[in-house]
Amino acid sequence: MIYLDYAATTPLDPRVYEVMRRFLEPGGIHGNPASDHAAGRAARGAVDEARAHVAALLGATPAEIVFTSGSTEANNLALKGALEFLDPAGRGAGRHVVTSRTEHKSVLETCRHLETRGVRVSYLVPGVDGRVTAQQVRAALTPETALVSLMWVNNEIGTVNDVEALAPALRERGILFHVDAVQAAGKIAIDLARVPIDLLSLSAHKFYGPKGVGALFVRKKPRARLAPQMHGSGHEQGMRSGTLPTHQLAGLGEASRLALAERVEEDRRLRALRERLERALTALPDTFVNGAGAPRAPGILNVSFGDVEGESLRAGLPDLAVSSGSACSSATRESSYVLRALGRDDALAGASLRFSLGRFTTEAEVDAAGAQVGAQVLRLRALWPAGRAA
Amino acid sequence: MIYLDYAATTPLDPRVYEVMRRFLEPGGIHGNPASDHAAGRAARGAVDEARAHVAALLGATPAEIVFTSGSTEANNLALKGALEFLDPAGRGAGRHVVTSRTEHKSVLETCRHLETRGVRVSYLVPGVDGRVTAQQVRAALTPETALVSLMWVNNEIGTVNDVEALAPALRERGILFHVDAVQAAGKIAIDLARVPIDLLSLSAHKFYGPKGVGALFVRKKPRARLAPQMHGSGHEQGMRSGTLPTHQLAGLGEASRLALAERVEEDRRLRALRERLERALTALPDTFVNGAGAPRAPGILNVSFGDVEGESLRAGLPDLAVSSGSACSSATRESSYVLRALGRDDALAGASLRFSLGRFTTEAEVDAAGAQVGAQVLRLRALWPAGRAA
Amino acid sequence: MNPFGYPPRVWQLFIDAPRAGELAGGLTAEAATRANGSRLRLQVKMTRSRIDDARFQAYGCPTTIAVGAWIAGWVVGKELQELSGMSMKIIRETLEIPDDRTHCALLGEDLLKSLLSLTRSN
Amino acid sequence: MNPFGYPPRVWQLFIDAPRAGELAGGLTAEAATRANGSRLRLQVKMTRSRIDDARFQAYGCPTTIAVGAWIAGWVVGKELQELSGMSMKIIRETLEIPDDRTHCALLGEDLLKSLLSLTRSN
Ligand SMILES: Cc1ncc(COP(=O)(O)O)c(C=O)c1O
Ligand SMILES: Cc1ncc(COP(=O)(O)O)c(C=O)c1O
Repeated sequence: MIYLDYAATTPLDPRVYEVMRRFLEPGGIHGNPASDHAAGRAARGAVDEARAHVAALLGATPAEIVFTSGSTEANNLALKGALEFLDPAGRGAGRHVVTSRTEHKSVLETCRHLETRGVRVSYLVPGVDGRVTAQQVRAALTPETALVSLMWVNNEIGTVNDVEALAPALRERGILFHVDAVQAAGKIAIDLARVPIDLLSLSAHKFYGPKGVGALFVRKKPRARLAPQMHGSGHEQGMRSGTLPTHQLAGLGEASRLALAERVEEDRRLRALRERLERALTALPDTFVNGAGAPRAPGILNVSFGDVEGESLRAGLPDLAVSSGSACSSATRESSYVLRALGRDDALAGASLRFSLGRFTTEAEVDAAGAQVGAQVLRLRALWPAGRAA
Repeated sequence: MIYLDYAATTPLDPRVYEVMRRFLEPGGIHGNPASDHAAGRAARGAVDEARAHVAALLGATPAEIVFTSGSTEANNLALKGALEFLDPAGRGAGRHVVTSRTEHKSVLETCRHLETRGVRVSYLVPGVDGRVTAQQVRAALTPETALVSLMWVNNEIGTVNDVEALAPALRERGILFHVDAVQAAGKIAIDLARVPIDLLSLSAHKFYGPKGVGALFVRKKPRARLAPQMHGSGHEQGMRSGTLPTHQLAGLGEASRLALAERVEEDRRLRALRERLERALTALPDTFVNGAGAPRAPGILNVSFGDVEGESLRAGLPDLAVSSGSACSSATRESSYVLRALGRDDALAGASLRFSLGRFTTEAEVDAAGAQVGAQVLRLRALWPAGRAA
Repeated sequence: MNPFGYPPRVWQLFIDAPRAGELAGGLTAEAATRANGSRLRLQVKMTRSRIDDARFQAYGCPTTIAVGAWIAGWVVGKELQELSGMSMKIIRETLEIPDDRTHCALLGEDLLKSLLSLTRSN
Repeated sequence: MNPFGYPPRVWQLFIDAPRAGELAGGLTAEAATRANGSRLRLQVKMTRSRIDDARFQAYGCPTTIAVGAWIAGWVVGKELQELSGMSMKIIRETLEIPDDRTHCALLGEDLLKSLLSLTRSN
């Protein structure tokens, strides 16, 4: 199997595995980081180290990192936590939130929930290049706007929203800015010491760390304030209770350390591989690269294939692990919003594949994938030579 | 170091580690269980298997298991989810919840949060044996009572609340019954096919599984209904979104399988070890076993030592990993509510140790622990021979 | 090699697509599903009322393609009058098509009906 | 062997507790902290105004015990007039006692004051 679905989840880096083992294998460090004895202190040391690595990846300070069970939780905590803090009795009635239609469901569904609590939400429509611009966001602001939530990198087509240009404008107006950086963290340069983003979500399993752990950056200066969404013993400065999973955090920490150390070199390598695959696929007639008109994160390539039916295309590539749209919503088979925004009709959007390349992708894999896709597209088109329109 | 803090967290069972490795090591099953390709399907199969094991441990069906990041989350989801479902606009204003003062903070703090939403909460006081009786709970019910939350086994002293006697009475009245079974799961027999509990929380790291994963049992017949507390792609039947962490779930599954297979034999072994330690410690004058007047789960032994100061006692046992009260609140150094309910004054409560024994505890460890504690208690008493009262 | 869990016969027919193609000078029947744009085309060569040879073309999901391939194979050697014996139900049973793909089997039945009506009008 | 992170001298004095015990026939000074019930007792033997020997007793946290042990050692060989030179501040600095344990060092200062006032009233 050729795995080109790194945007859905990545394999663990073997170096991350080595670090995690220290906390899992027989005789390993197994204490509860909250415990006040030698076993607990050893675990606590590992947690502190992990926190420092995550902070370094983002240009943040360790005290600004709140560990979560992943980005779904981080996004929930950011949005509900911020709105609830502003209005402890309810959930922020009368407030306004700006986001986009192409956010991940963990942002969109949380916004829907906020709407049931009386929050007004504006869902911006991306432009024909698949991006939401700073200008669009600024035009949507009202005096009631409390928070803007925008993803840094789109998970379906890899386009990069210019959150760095937007952040200062929101800071000036005292509006909280949350960024879903799940597809950006470890892949593009992030420096929160420089960019005034207030809240930022990431998830370890998108950059060679373990599944089920992530973090929310919560700025200290000026302090972004959140009401906790998980109540309990008061871990994570009271913002997120629950026993800290040492091995998971150590994995996230090591993944962060590696991503930071190797990002520039890996960026170059992945862009070259993606270009190679893009060349192979666009050699076929009637193929369209989605998001090509905008800056893209290095690993993602989303292509629509004319005159083939989507399900047969995917089924015809049993040896290729790729995604149609985002893995999280593959099950629902909804037509991708962002592809429709790019002007693809339903059939074409349905016949799109998201190839996402990563740390272990080789030239040989990319070439084999290109060949398999080419052969299958041609075979399916031959089954109906008249073309879809006929 | 002698680890006798199994109630705070357990080491991973080496067999659980072997199972988890399949998903972590290089070349392992790393797909996203939500992905629609071979890598995703392999992961999904492992998730299904884990779910079946957890269900078997509880006498439940797989569809009744909702995976969470641990019991703090499970408790939050049970309480907030149930109340919010009853009153989607707010959080259950006008409703009444019954719980006890000796619950874990993840229940107590969630109840405090519900109070800010207009829910009335009754916090029952345990009797002198440390338990809350079914009779007490029944007496606290009102026509507005929507839910009762009671722990099965107390984490500080190990006493077992008779939730099996209470459950049918609540079912009769149509009141939801949530049980925090974190210290019970895998340790005492649980058969939800027989006992009409509606919601039940457990956490893998308390029975030799990994930290950062747990489950909430949500009964199907009659169906307990919850509003999701983590919004997103709709995993876990819409009740809990977020990428499923395959290795964590597989670990929880294997831990459940082992606990079920070995429970009876382990119960016998642990009770014998605890009795041995109890004998050694009560050979010292002025020691009091907390919770001795009630049925106790096998591994927990909580002892108060007269005429010694608590911090010095713990500091004087640097080679012993034990807990003062629950690990989760060790940091806050609050005097234990349950010990005060048992009639211990603040000084005596402060000079209490919770020894919690587990699967890897040996006779030799228990004997060494007993000897170390005895020596330190005698040393500290000799430093102030007049006794605390003098 | 069938990671998506298609019924084995559907999978094999989708992958092999036997009798895919055109038959110059044959009779051409067509059927389509409005909702999702699936199409099947069957071309047959006959000697009197007996079908000697057949080819199919398809646009649609794997099950649609499998149904087209299966029908193209099944009709060969049949007398026209035998075609009406074939139904959505039999196609579903033969290829083990699940409930949510009933429409693909129906498309096959429609295709045979279309062929029959063509031969009648001829 | 100091997993709780006590300052090294505090830890060592807590573990060794040198000069713990009683001194029959000595002068006995006491000090206590109301809030948490910590107590220190110092017994000394003197030749005129010079302290020849000392023992301490303690009930309290490790820092309290360490302060008691340290004082019992420090006073030996001192003239009474030298005792007033010792203060909470010096005790804290010497044993590296952190802010949140200032009260333990204060207890030590109180103990010496108590001893001084005893010798004056004698
Ligand atoms: C952009 C984006 N946000 C959020 C998530 C959710 O993160 P997690 O899998 O950690 O719940 C994902 C992927 O699953 C994503 O691609
Ligand atoms: C009784 C009880 N409930 C809940 C919890 C919290 O579970 P978790 O550590 O999975 O958050 C604990 C222990 O931490 C506990 O002992």
